[in-house]
Amino acid sequence: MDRVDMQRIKSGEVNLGTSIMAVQFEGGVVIGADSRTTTGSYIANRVTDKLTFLHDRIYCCRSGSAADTQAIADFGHYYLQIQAQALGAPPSVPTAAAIMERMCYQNKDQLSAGIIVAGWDKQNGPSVYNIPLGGGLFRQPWAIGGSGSTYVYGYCDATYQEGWGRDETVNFVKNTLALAMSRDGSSGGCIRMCVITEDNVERLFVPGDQLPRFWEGKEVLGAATKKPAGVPTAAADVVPMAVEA
Amino acid sequence: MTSIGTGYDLSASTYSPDGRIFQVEYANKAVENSGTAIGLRVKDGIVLAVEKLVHSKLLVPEANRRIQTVDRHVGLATAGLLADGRQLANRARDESLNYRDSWKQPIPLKYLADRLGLYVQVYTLYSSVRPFGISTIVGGIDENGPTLYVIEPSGVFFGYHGAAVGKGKQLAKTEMEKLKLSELTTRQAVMEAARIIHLVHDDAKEKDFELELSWIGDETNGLHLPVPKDLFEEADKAARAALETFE
Amino acid sequence: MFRNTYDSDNTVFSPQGRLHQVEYALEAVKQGSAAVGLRSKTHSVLLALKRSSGELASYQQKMFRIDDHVGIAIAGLTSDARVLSNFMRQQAMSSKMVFNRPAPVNRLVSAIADKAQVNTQEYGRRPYGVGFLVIGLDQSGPHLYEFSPSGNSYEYYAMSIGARSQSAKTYLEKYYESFADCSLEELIKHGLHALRETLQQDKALNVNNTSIGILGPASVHETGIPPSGSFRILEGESIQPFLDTMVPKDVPPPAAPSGGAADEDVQMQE
Amino acid sequence: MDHFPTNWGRPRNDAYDAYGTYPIAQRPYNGPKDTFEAGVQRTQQPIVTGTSVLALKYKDGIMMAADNLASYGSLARFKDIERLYPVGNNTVIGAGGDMSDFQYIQSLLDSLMIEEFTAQDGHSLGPKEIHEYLSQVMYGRRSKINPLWNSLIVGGFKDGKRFLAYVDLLGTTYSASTLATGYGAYIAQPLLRKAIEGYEDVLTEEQAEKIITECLKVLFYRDARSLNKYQIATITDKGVNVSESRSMETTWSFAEGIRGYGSQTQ
Repeated sequence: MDRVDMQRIKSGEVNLGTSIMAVQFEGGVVIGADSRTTTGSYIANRVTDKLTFLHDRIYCCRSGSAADTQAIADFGHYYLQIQAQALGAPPSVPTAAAIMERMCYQNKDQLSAGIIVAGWDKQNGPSVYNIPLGGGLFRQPWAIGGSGSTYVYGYCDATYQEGWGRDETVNFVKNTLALAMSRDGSSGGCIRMCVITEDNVERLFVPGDQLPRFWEGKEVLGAATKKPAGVPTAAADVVPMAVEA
Repeated sequence: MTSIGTGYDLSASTYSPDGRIFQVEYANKAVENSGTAIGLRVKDGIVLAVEKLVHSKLLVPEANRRIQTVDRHVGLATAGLLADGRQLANRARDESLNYRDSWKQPIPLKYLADRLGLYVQVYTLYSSVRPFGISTIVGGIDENGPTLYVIEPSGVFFGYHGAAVGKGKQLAKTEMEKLKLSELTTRQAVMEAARIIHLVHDDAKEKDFELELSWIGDETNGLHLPVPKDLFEEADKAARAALETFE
Repeated sequence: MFRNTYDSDNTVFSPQGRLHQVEYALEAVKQGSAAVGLRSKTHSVLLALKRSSGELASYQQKMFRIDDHVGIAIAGLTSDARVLSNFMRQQAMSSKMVFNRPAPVNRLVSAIADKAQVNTQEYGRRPYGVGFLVIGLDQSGPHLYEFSPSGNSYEYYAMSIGARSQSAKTYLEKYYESFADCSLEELIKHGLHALRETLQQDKALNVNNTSIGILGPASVHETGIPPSGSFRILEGESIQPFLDTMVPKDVPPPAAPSGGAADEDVQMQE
Repeated sequence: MDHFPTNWGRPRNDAYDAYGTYPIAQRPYNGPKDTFEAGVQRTQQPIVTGTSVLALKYKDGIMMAADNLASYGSLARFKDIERLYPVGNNTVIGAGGDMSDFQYIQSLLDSLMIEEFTAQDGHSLGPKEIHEYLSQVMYGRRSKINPLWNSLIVGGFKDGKRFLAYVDLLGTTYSASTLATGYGAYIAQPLLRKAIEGYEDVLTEEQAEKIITECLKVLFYRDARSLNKYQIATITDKGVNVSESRSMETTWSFAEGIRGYGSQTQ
């Protein structure tokens, strides 16, 4: 029998070209994701849920191959159920992240998966772990991932501050994802968020037509800056760039 | 024991007509013939102590340890067949390392005791093996604080504040019940453990013995370590003195 | 046929919690000729009595080199000893390969003890029928261990195993406190004296029936030994100077009758 | 040794991706084309990577340094990772290359040290033993065509002796009184050699620290995957000490008056 050409299958795979994010705050974590799933440039699903349940207070955000990350999340969910049974207590976020990392690392040649694990547990409170492509476990106060994230590192660096409460954190996640989605063709649709605290997991949803809007060219800036036609530009308006003092 | 010679006691895979597994009960005999081991779980730590019977004066003191280390934060003491104790300790080390590899965390004591209980139980099922001839005390500090378990030859395990196995079990338990264990510091518990071991040792019947002590607590940075020499000697001396007033 | 109901195999506890098969295996060790081990602050030595099955046969091998820093003397089933000593050699080599470190001696001994324990708990295998005295030199100085088929191992200042080893033990217990500061020659002399205690009435130690294993710097009677003092086995004429140091016993042993029955040696059935 | 871990163990091809700006996962393959490519199992490539590690011998022991950056292609993705890892009380390993593989090596060594601890027999693994072990692991993995994509420096001090040695993804090992991995092998190593060789037994900790920070500074100026945030480790008879993260002073003011690229003056 002919062998299956894995490379060919992989290249036609459904990918979560994605913007995902998780941020910890005093009482919990906020995780968020866009809702676009693509095969090449075709949007296979415009309302995807990339925020995946691992245990009662532990979720992950998935980016990369949909099939790979779903399989990893399913295994993670399974292991954590066993772990919870064996210990008679809810598993901790670092153990959840460790088991997800182990799968990503040990099968790095077969998988394309970038996962953020976040949640709340008794020992550590809120925490966020980033597992990039190929494995490795990195704890961070905030983490972003997926193809869209590369466009918003600067925004996050400039904006994030320690000591935020729930609402400020939700806003940060919402704005960051909106910015990423607006610049990354592989991200888009709606924003889904979860606020995970000791008490509960609260789902938040921002429809695709109500996303925060930022500078998008003249349409937003309006006609106000438009100069009347035929009037030559006043030389006095133009300030030459200061090159030296 | 009435069923000796009836043939129902020759294999771990055989029940007697009244539903007992005699091989497991005989394994307990091996435990009862051996030097006493105790474990104390106190406010901020764990102390393990062993009455190590010295069968020859040619033995190098302190070289032949009977308390073993399973992981940084876990100690293990057995009473019974020494070689079985080593075997189970090796298994415990494997369990502990496996847990660490999977979860990147130190193994919780309850989980370790559970795994060891399962392992020991398997040896009570088949005629091709015999049960473990040991009772095992595992103690350590995990995220729930100091924890102490005893695993018996049948595979059952219980958590304890104060545990004793081996020859002097009863007397040791009586002594431990007099203590307010949850109020003691680990340092105080070392003194008590030494005293109890000296107390349960039967000078008249037994050969010489060597006291062995280990502890886990804030003073050891959460590591399972032998009790340092100065404290050991202090505890040993106090125990001997207490023994004289006791008698 | 059996001595009692509970001694047919090693997966059976007696009602007293004893393992008869294991105890019988310990008896197999006593069938072998004696070996003695001692240690000082600087040296560890082994001495053993070799048997020969007849005038036309060579003497048995009682000592094995495991590594530069470890040697053993055996009593009991020689073929079991060969299996276990090969295992020790592999462990020692693996320590050198993986860590570039001579294997810690206690771990080598524990490794075979753990191996032997399995044979006391599972059906279908008998316990090993051999005991070892192991000497070693590592970071923590010279050592002497005893390994036995029960899966136990202990560290001693001095020890003896094999036939009539109790007599040697009695000697060692009398003098062991002085061993620590002994010179190598004195240590060997004590060893020979202890070994002599295990002889039958009509026998004496000679260059043919005695082996000496040494770890530590060279003796005045040795040449060509590297300063590291790696393990070597002395046999034949090279042990004469050591035999000469022995103090005759109060009662001189009677001359050995010629053509006496050869010692039987315990061997595995074919 | 190439500065880009991606290219380690591969022939160099400057025609493609000369500046390493592709996301690493899409980095062009620089090796020869293999007609039977589809039938050949491809091995991994480094993804999240660390750059240089520097190490030297000085009077009291060993000093090592590495910055806190883990890059993702040209993206400076993690700015707070530690690439100097203490193993026991006498050894530090420093790693460049793939950080997930480095974390795996850390867990290997953790298990090993726990095994050693549980023996409780007074024997412990020192830098010499750990280096030998790592070289066996690295060589073993490269022989399975599945290397751990790192270059490692093992520094230590035990029984009054300094130890400093290198091992990489191929299992290559060597030892010298100064060592550097990655870009540091080109830029820092000559500086280190000049400053250290012959003075190993007289240099004080202060002098050594000055030399090593100077080298880090040059690397920060010239290595596009470096960060001005780093740690220094010392291993001496007092044990292991890995410093807090710190940053060094850099000089830029001279650039203010520079005009154009040739004859331009304003």
